[in-house]
Amino acid sequence: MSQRHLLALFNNFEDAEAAIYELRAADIKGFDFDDLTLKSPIEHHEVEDVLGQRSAKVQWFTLVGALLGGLLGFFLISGAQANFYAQIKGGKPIVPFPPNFVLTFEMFVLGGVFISVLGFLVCAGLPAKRSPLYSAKVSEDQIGILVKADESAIAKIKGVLLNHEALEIQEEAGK
Amino acid sequence: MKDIREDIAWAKINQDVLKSLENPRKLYWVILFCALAAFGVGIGCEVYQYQTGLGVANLNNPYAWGLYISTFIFWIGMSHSGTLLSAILHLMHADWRKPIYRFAEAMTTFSLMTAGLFVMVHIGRLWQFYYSLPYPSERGIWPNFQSPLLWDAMAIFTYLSSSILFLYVGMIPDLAICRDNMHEGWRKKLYTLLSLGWEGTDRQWRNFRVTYLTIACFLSPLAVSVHSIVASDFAMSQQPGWHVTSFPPYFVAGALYSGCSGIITLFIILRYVFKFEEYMTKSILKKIVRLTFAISMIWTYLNAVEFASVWYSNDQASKDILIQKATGTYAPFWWGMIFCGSIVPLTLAFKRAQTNIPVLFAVSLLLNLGMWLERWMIIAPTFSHGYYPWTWDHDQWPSLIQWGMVFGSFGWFTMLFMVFCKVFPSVSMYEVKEMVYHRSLHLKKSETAEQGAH
Amino acid sequence: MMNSGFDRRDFLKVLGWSGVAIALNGCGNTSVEDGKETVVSYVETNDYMIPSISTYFNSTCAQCDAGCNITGRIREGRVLKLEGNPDSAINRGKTCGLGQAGVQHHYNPDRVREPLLRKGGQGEAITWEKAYALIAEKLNGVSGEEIAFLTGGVSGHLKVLLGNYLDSFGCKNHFVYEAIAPAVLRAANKKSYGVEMPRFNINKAKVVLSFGADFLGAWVSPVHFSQQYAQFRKGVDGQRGVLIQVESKMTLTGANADRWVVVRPGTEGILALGIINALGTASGDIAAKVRGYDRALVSKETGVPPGQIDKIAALLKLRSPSLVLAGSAAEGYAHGSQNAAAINLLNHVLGNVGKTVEAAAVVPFPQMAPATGNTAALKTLNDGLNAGKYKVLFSYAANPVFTAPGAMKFKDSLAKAGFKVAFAHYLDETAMQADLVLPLDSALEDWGTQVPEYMAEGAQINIQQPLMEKLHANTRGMGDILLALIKLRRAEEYKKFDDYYAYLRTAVLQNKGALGGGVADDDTFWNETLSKGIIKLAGSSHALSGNAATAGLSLPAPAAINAQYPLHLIPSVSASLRDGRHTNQPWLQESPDPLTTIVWDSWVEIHPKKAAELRIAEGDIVEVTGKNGSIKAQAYLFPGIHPDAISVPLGRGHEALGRYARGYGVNPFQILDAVFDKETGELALHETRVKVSKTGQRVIVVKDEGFVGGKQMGKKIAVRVSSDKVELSEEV
Amino acid sequence: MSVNNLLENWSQFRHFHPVDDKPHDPYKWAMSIDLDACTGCNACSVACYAENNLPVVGKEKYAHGQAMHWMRIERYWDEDDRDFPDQGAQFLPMMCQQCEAAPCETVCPVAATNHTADGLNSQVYNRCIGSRYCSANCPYKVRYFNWYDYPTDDNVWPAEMNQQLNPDVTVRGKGVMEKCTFCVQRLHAAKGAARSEGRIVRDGEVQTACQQACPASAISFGNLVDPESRVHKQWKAQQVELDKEEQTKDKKEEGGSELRGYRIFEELRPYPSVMYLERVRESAV
Repeated sequence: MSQRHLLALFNNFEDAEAAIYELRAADIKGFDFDDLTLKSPIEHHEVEDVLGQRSAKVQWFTLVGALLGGLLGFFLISGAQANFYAQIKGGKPIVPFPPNFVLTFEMFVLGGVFISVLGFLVCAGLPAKRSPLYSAKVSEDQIGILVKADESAIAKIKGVLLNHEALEIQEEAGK
Repeated sequence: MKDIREDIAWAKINQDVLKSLENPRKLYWVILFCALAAFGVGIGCEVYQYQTGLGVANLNNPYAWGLYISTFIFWIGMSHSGTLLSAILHLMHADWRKPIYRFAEAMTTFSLMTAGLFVMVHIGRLWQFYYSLPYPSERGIWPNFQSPLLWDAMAIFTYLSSSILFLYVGMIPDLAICRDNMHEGWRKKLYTLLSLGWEGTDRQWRNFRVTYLTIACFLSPLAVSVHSIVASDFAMSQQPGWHVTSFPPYFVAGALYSGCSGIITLFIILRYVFKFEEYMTKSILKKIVRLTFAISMIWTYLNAVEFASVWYSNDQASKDILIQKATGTYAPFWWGMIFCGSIVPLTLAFKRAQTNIPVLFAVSLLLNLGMWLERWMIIAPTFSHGYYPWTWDHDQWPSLIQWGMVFGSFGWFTMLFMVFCKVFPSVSMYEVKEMVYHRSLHLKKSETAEQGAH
Repeated sequence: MMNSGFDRRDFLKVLGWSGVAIALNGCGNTSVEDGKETVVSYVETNDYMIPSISTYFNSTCAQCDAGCNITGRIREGRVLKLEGNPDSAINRGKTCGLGQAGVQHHYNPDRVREPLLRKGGQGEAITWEKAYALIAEKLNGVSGEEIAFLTGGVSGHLKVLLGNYLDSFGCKNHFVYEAIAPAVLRAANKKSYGVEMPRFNINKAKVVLSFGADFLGAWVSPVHFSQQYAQFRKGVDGQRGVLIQVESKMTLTGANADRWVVVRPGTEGILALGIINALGTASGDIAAKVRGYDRALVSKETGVPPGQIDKIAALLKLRSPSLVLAGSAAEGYAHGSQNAAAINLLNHVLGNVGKTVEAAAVVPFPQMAPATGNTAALKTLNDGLNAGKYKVLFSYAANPVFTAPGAMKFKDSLAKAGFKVAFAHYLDETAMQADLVLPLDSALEDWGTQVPEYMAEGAQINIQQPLMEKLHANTRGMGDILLALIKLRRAEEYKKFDDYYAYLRTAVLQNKGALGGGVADDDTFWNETLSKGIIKLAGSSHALSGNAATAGLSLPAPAAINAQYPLHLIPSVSASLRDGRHTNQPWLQESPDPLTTIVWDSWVEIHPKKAAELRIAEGDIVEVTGKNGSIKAQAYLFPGIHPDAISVPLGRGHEALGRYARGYGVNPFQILDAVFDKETGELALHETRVKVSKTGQRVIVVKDEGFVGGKQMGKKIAVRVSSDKVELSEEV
Repeated sequence: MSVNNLLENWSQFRHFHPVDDKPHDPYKWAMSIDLDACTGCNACSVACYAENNLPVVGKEKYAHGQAMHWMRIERYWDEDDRDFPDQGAQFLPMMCQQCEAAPCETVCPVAATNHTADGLNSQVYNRCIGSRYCSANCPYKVRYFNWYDYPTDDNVWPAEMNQQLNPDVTVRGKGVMEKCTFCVQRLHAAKGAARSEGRIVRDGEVQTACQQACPASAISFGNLVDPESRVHKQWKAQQVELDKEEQTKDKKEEGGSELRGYRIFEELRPYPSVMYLERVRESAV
């Protein structure tokens, strides 16, 4: 059965929130609640109460990146020093700790930052294809709710959304 | 005092900020041209120096470093306050930073890029610059990881790339706004490309928040480490006047100090030019000014600590340098540094001065002059008056080539900053919205509480 | 040093053969001269020549007259560096800075490359044939009386050949001129010791009392004396030698003295007599002579405190043998000979003659003995020129236009000579005045023999041989030119010599026996001689005459202060620039003066007290005015000078001599008065009186020392210790 | 593989090389300069110009402090306010002290200056990028930077002059740091020759240019770890030890040690390889 997208715009977050609550409660056939996406001009972390904990995994990237960066830094540097001891520094060991720790720290940060950003792109799914329905109003001041549902469920959903003072509803053209 | 209103329309925020991206006025082009010309002077000096040799800078043995390194430290210092505002204050949930951190962060990036140039023009064989990079080669030659200069290179690379990422990541939602509001053209294409398809979905926002916070966590210690490492260039050496334990905090304080005064300068300029009075309010300015004042006192204190520890130590060579600084050839500059760095900021203690824009503008410029002198006064006295009296030399002054490049660096920085202001929103729109939203929520909550009390 | 695996025998063999090879290549018409090759062909190299392996040839340093033996390092046909020849008794493998710079004389870019004939203000390049023909033409019908031959100090076979050439005209006008030669010393020594140049055993002395003899700097044979000095410092019987230097302007030697005694200019002789008096050991004539010189008077006249005189006398009495040296600073006065005689008398009184002053060995070929230069010869020449006596003048190894005292106006006198021929390496001031300039081979390209004036141990004849092929095709050796000229006169006698090399070889081999050749065959002996670079001879030595006569010794009271020109001008001789002939060697220009550390320029040394009086600060351009003109130079405040004297170094201030010399500094010769020593007729270099005035300009003095000068600022850098606190005999 | 090597030889890489527990073997080049013999005549300095292809920079550049004399002779006066320096001057030849724990080595970003196995402080011209950090950190200020491109400067080595250049020593272009090398080209040649005979260099087989020229033989140079060498004997006689910052002499009362060997700035612990012998002045006058 073919699915269609529907975007509703709300004036404020409370309305959108209420609409989402109702959609979840309504348990409409042909509509999976996970297919609901909230679009907002600023971050509303309250939305997690409504949508449920959709976890962010960026931290794991950060951890791995920072550790790898640090380890790589230390071993790369110490290894390079150990294999290049023709260039001795008088009065210093071939593998000296203090300078290596400084560089290890820098590599730790570098790895952490780079991999975190990578993790962000991966987790947030960026760069992304534009979703089928979008309104520039979302980046201004309105809240958008994008749902994907079976053709059959569309009308019901629309009803719910309109109930909560949706300003405008965009529908994907039928196929 | 007037602050950002909680009832400001979000659409107006978009409108106001996007207006700053509109086609520039004539004056913009004139200033940009001047900046370009100044940068051209620097380029010309560098080309001449590259072809003739570093001798044209009027450096000598042993007076081997000059304004290049001083100005390098100056620009590195400039970069610090951007991070302070964007990362450290972010972690502290200081909301007032939101309207101003974007340009501060840009300032960080561009002053790092300027500082990088000075490393290039300083070295004798620019064409072999890549030797200092740790790339694997068939001969197994690596750079010297023990050298503070290499730590410097590494730290600056890390800092610059992290700052760029931080600036960029934090700008993605705003780029999406730009994309949505631009007519077709190169700008639209650019914003479409850079906004990576941002639509403000809940998933995007969620990961965005975590990432932004994480980078901020990394950036704060990184910024501190960068300037301590620059301090290590000196403190790790054996020279009198440099081999000082308090150098790293002293440098960090100096960096924050010059950065904050740089922010005040740019704040005032942007506020005036883009008519951002509604966003860059005087109450924010007041907060920065107070911060600057606090840092200036820390800097003064660390300065005093340095002098005191030298004075009460048994290190005659360092003592000589201190005396030399205060009474010798460089005394006018050294006292100028004390005046600009420790006396001038006292005006900021007065409430009336804290919001008096012309006064602040003048003071911020003087502070930065003082901080530049500070860097020069670290370099010059030690080179002219080191351990070995036979080689003491107080007669060497920077040549016009050196001054030309210092001058050019300001042109380069101005140019980068001006281009940035016209291409990217210099006020973070989504965060101003957040600020407004949080305020209205707060207001509503207190209203409800009031009602409940009734 | 030697990178090859040769042992010594191979090495010598190679040197011997290479000498021949060089001879064959260097003196024939080689492909180099034809312009086909630049230096050495690698298609057919000599078999001793291996790329990247250096070979070493012995020769003789021509930078000054000391006659140090040198070893040239040659690689790929180029001479790279000069080292001392370890077998030399004179320098024992050592060299001075001046000697090191010999390669810059050779490679100097400003050398004359073609014979030049004056045409208007320009020199036109001509061929040698034309040059010779021109000389022949100019000499045609000119009597020997009308020819003057001016040279610097010459010795060895070149002197013989030159003598023969002059004989061919019946010419007696050979003027041997050296601007700063120790001519007064020679005369005084001749009177005091019976020889002009005895041997001074500094190393055997326990005390050296030197009156202005800069034996570590520019005096007689400085490299030799420096080695003796080092031994003297280590001490005889573990007792370290003590050096006392008496002079008005501190020389390098003075700077190394244990006690530097500043003396009023010109009163050195009085001090010497005062010391004899204080010793109280003299008797007879001498005692009578010095009776008047009591401490009070001597102290008053010389400015040396009485206690100092006593201390010196006590030390000389206590430690024997000692050595007293009379140097140019004491001799540069109208009474210079008297000063030197008084100083030499001290050696007699102390019983040093025969112990530390010994007879030197003499080369048994008097015709090769050095013709020593002096300034009296210049005066005679100048007078002759002014009288219009000379139609043709030859000039070799002398630059009187630069070095003659300004009062002589030598340049104008020179113009009165009919035809002037200069044999020159560079276009110096004198060559610029010549009608014909003949380009010479450098000392590293030429053949020759040299007999040093100061013999270190046994007698020796130094061999000078080419260290590489000629750099410029059209230069000739002085010997070859003389040979060519003499052939024009006495073709029959000299036709058997193809070139000067052949002449030299024949002349040496003729005396093989006397030169220690024994029964060796000619080739072997010749090759060995070349490879050694020195012919050491048993030599004979005249006994010293212990003549301590005081007859005729009379010292004038110090000159009264001249109100118009209150200051003595001391033209100082630097170890590297000497009389200015080497100023075009950039290493020497950039080698800081040891005492002031100034480079590339002249300066006026003034005592800080005097400077304060005249309100002069370092770097002020001051005008030094004497009776014969003035010079302007930067002032340098120098504590080691008598406050009534100023000093300007000689050697700089060239108007010619190439890019490295021209335009740097000033030439104090220009303002020297023409005052002569009454006895010898030598120019009294120190007799010029001047006044100093500020011009108002100021420059930053270009010098090596930093702005705190010679202060150590409380740091332990150059440390000194008192002699009773160390035990030298236990050192390595 | 690098990490393997690192882990296997870990303890070796943590040695404080080379001053404490790893003596140089078989060479440690060192010098001793007798200031009592040194006359300050400058012959060593000129010999250095000749041997090491040092450029003559000319008056103007000298005035700017850009001279390239690897060996400079310093002249000090007594600082006692007397009218005349009646104890003469003091001369001190100063060149790279070839420190064992050289401050310059650790700071070079590209490892262009290093400690060699035979105890020299080497300078790799090809590697140098000219950051001049080494010079900044040198307490003796004996490092000289090529402020201009001297090999292409017509007045430095004009056409004929460049034929004098020593082919064993490179000329240095603009932008690199240089300094006294202890005539490393001569050391290499001598070591090579000795190696081919299966022995080490004997004392006296190799001389530095300054030592060779010095008319007063004030400079001695050789292998400090060779007990037969003059330098070794001198250091031993003066009780100066390479890796100490305080010597016997310093511990004794002023003048009570009868020793006169010292090293400059020992208290900074660079452990220089050049020992100076104090100048002696007669106490009787």
